[in-house]
Amino acid sequence: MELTVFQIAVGVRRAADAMDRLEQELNAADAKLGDGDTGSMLARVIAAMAAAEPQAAASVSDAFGRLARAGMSATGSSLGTLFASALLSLSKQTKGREIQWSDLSDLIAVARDGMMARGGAKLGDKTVLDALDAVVVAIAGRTDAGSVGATACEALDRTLVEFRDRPCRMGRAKFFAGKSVGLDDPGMLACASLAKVLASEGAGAHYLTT
Amino acid sequence: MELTVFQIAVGVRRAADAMDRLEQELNAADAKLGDGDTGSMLARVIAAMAAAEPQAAASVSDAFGRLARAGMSATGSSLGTLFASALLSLSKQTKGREIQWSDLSDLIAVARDGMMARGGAKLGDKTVLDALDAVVVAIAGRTDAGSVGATACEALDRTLVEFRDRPCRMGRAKFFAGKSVGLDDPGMLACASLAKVLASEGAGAHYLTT
Amino acid sequence: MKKLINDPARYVDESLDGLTLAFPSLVRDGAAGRVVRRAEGMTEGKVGIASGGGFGHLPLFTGYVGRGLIDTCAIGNVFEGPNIDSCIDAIRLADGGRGVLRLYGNYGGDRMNFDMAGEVLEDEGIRCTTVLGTDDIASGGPGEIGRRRGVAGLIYAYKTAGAAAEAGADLEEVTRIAAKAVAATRTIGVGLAPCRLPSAAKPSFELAEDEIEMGIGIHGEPGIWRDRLRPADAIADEMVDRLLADLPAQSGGEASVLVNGLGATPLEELFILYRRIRSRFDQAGLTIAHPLVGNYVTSMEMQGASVSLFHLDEELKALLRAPAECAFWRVD
Amino acid sequence: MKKLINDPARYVDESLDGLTLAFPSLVRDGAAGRVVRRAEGMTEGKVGIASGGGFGHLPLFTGYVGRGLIDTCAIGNVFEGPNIDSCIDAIRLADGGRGVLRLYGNYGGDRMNFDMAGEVLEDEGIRCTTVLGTDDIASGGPGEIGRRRGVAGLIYAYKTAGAAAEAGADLEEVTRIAAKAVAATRTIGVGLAPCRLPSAAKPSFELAEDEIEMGIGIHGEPGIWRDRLRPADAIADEMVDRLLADLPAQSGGEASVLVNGLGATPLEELFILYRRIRSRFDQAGLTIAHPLVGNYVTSMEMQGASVSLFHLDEELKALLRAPAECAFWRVD
Ligand SMILES: Nc1ncnc2c1ncn2[C@@H]1O[C@H](COP(=O)(O)OP(=O)(O)O)[C@@H](O)[C@H]1O
Ligand SMILES: Nc1ncnc2c1ncn2[C@@H]1O[C@H](COP(=O)(O)OP(=O)(O)O)[C@@H](O)[C@H]1O
Ligand SMILES: [Mg+2]
Ligand SMILES: [Mg+2]
Ligand SMILES: [Mg+2]
Ligand SMILES: [Mg+2]
Repeated sequence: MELTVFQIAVGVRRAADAMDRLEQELNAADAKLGDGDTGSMLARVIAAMAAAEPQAAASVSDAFGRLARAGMSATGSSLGTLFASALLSLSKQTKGREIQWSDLSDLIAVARDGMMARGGAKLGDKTVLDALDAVVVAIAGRTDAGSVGATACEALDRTLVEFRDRPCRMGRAKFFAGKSVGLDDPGMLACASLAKVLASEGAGAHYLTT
Repeated sequence: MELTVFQIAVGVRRAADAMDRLEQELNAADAKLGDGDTGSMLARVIAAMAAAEPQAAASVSDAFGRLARAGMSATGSSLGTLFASALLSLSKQTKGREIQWSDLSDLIAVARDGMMARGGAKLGDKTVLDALDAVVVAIAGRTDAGSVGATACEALDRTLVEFRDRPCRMGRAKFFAGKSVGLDDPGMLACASLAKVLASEGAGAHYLTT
Repeated sequence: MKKLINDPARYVDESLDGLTLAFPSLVRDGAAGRVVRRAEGMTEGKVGIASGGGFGHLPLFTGYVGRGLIDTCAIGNVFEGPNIDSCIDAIRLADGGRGVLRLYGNYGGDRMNFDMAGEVLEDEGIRCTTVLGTDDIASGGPGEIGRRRGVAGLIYAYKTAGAAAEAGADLEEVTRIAAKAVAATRTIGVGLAPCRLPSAAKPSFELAEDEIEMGIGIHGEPGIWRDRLRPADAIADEMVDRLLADLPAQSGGEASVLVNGLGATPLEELFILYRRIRSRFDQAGLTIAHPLVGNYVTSMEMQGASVSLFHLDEELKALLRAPAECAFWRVD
Repeated sequence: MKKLINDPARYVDESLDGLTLAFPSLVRDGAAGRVVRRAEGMTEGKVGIASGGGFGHLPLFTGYVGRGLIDTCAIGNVFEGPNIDSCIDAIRLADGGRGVLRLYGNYGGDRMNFDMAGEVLEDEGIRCTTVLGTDDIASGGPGEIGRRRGVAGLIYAYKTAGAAAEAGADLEEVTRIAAKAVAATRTIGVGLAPCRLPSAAKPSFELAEDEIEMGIGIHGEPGIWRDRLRPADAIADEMVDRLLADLPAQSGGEASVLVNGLGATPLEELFILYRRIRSRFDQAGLTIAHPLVGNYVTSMEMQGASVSLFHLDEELKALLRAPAECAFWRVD
């Protein structure tokens, strides 16, 4: 099953709408460990991505490229920058070719490695990387949007639980890693929450026409 | 009946002790109209007066002089300065002579006029002056401490009520005189509260020996 | 409301100790240590400027002791005028043989003590004049300017009278300049949250979580209205309107503006205000020279801001531009 | 928690507009207007210093753009690093042909964006070096200094590296000085009350009415302990003890100290702290040169203070003393 520009655009619009609800929740999660801005940052970044009109992109690569550039303009925060650089990696990897949902695991794996190189975190540090890594593993071999979405969500929820009682070893929370035990990492939480939004059932077309 | 150094000293000590209780109440009254410091200022001023050892004064004039100087050192606030200048007036008026309780009305009248000249307020402006003026009238002709105290207290309570619904025309409250309607002037309130303390029954000597 | 303090009774003295340790150009003097003067002492042959007032407004008053500004400062307790002895000391220490201008805000306690000090010093032959800061337009109508409170705009009188004194003007001239500067200054404040006196159990006033007070005084004295918080631009607009409705006769189309933080309001917000204020004055055809934005006159941790307009003519402008240097302000 | 703002989305840009209107020595530049540079432009032949970071710390970062200090500043949103385009612009605008030092605080987002900007600019032939502020001793043990956060002490690196650049030093030398200054700086903060991000519904952290947090970061990052408020002297003592327990190898018995307000703490309290800190350092045999007391690096309306020690040798002392001038600080 092909991954389309339309699907990407619907996903971005859905995520943008969902940030209304998620913004303060993610801020609150970050406030306990960091500086309390994860939610407001993502709300702004995803709004900028939606405004970049991914639906008008000529290709999947172009769509990812638009999102990456919009994200990079909208923030210099840790998570936002890493997200944007991951999208840039997806854009580069998909240049000049059609993409199947079954390719997604490998594509995200490469993006994940780029984020590690850029940000200096390792797997196990309790960051957004562990969330992405779980997704890479879970969706390997899945060929359609529905099962990719479902397995990714399931993997993310499991990963949140798995890491909850471990200490954060990167980002602002690293300094008092002990305090992060028992708390969700805001970057991982953002991944899980947004994955649920993207995977949610229902027609998407109206998002782009209204 | 003579007004003695001992009586003055007991009165000061009693007032100083009472400020524990009155401080925040007078601050709160001033906070509604002014800058909220009447109580803390008086607590400090009266403590300084007690520390000036009025009981060791050679004469009533000397006792008033000690209190005036202590007050003047302890503050530059409106009310404190006026109080101290009144005490200085009492000291000057009583120089070289014995004082009867029956002299007090005339003495305070002169002090009151000095305060008017110094501060520029008039009778009726709803300030400490109106409180003192009521005392002057009420204690005229009273010859002993007991009846001076009782009539002063009664006059002060009556004056508070009488002025409550009138506007403050002097001091910090003057700018928004309307807001002072319904509220007691902190200077008048301080007078009334302290007069009650001074007039209260009971042995006073232990104040000076403990 | 938390404070980084030890004992309320030692608040003023400990703070003055820290101030003078941090700025060696300032020293404590006077019998009770409640005068701050220039470390190098008074310049012989210069007219002196003595100021003072209650504590809790740093950098006012003591922070403006310096070259081209004021010479001495008498310091009271928090929000209480300086006592008479400190006033006497401040005037004496500001005496360089050519008389002393007493330049301070219009508050009852301060006036009584500076007046009494002057009476005491007449016998010593120190000539004194007085100019009172009366810039707060919220504290009296245009017809009763002499009754108004003195607030942040006082620093303009410091600056211009200080420049005149530094340039060798005599007491009459320095006094004239100070009076002219006060007459050319208008201020309005807005409060968002109160401060607390170190000795008080409660804040100096109360405002609901979404309430502000227009026209508040720098000691928390009541203002013009209390109402819901509104956007910064709407607040700026009202302050500008009030200032423009109260132009002094001598307004010549050019002014310095001071957007002053009351203590706890961050610079970020003062600049947001300034941006709007500036554009409103531009629209009104008022040229802004020498804008000042920052915490110049505070009320401890009070949250809010004031806006002052100092209407300039060529004389005041030259004096405002003259070199000056103190711990918290410098022009050169 | 009330704020004098309009729209959280316009907070940074409106504030920068006001800042540059109030200080004509500063201008906005860069594609998104998120660079502040010196109005007169970059000096040809001088090594450039580009800094930057999240907004909400005024006068840091933009306020230190000026002669003998930094040249450009990339500005992010509140508590977010500057984006890559602003970093690119800031570096380009700081290029006077002899290379650019990137000098900023050690935060993940800032690093990634300044790094990526450098990679982009390599092709343009602009040589870049990097020095990161890592002065917050609460954010890592003495063995992992490179992991520490950069806080108020960054201004010492600005001052000394800026003086070296102004004096004509080459990129290696300016970089060496900046790294030496960072290695000689130690800071510890204490928080009394939080700030609130303009876009956030709640304050950045919560403290009970009688609670303080030792070691808090300038974005409200968690510190070392939370406990009951104690007297200023006890707080000062603990901060001094922690700073003295973390002396850099090169400490030579002389230091500058910065007692910095985090935003809502009044100067009165900073001086009370300074008084005690100064006497503790005196007792410890540490000579204090050039003390700084005031709001140098803030967190909007956060209440609290930080204490920085900048350990001096003759070289750093001379650079600290060199003339410098910006909107909020000046030495001459
Ligand atoms: N170096 C890093 N590598 C990977 N993830 C990181 C890194 N730094 C931060 N993160 C992720 O970003 C999240 C914080 O995001 P955000 O609040 O936007 O950043 P900031 O710390 O700049 O305010 C963390 O919860 C973590 O998941
Ligand atoms: N000029 C004046 N004449 C007479 N009484 C005055 C005058 N000014 C103030 N007062 C009295 O002083 C009281 C306020 O005292 P206080 O709070 O100590 O002074 P401050 O206004 O200096 O803080 C007022 O309630 C009023 O009774
Ligand atoms: Mg964050
Ligand atoms: Mg009062
Ligand atoms: Mg007072
Ligand atoms: Mg952030």
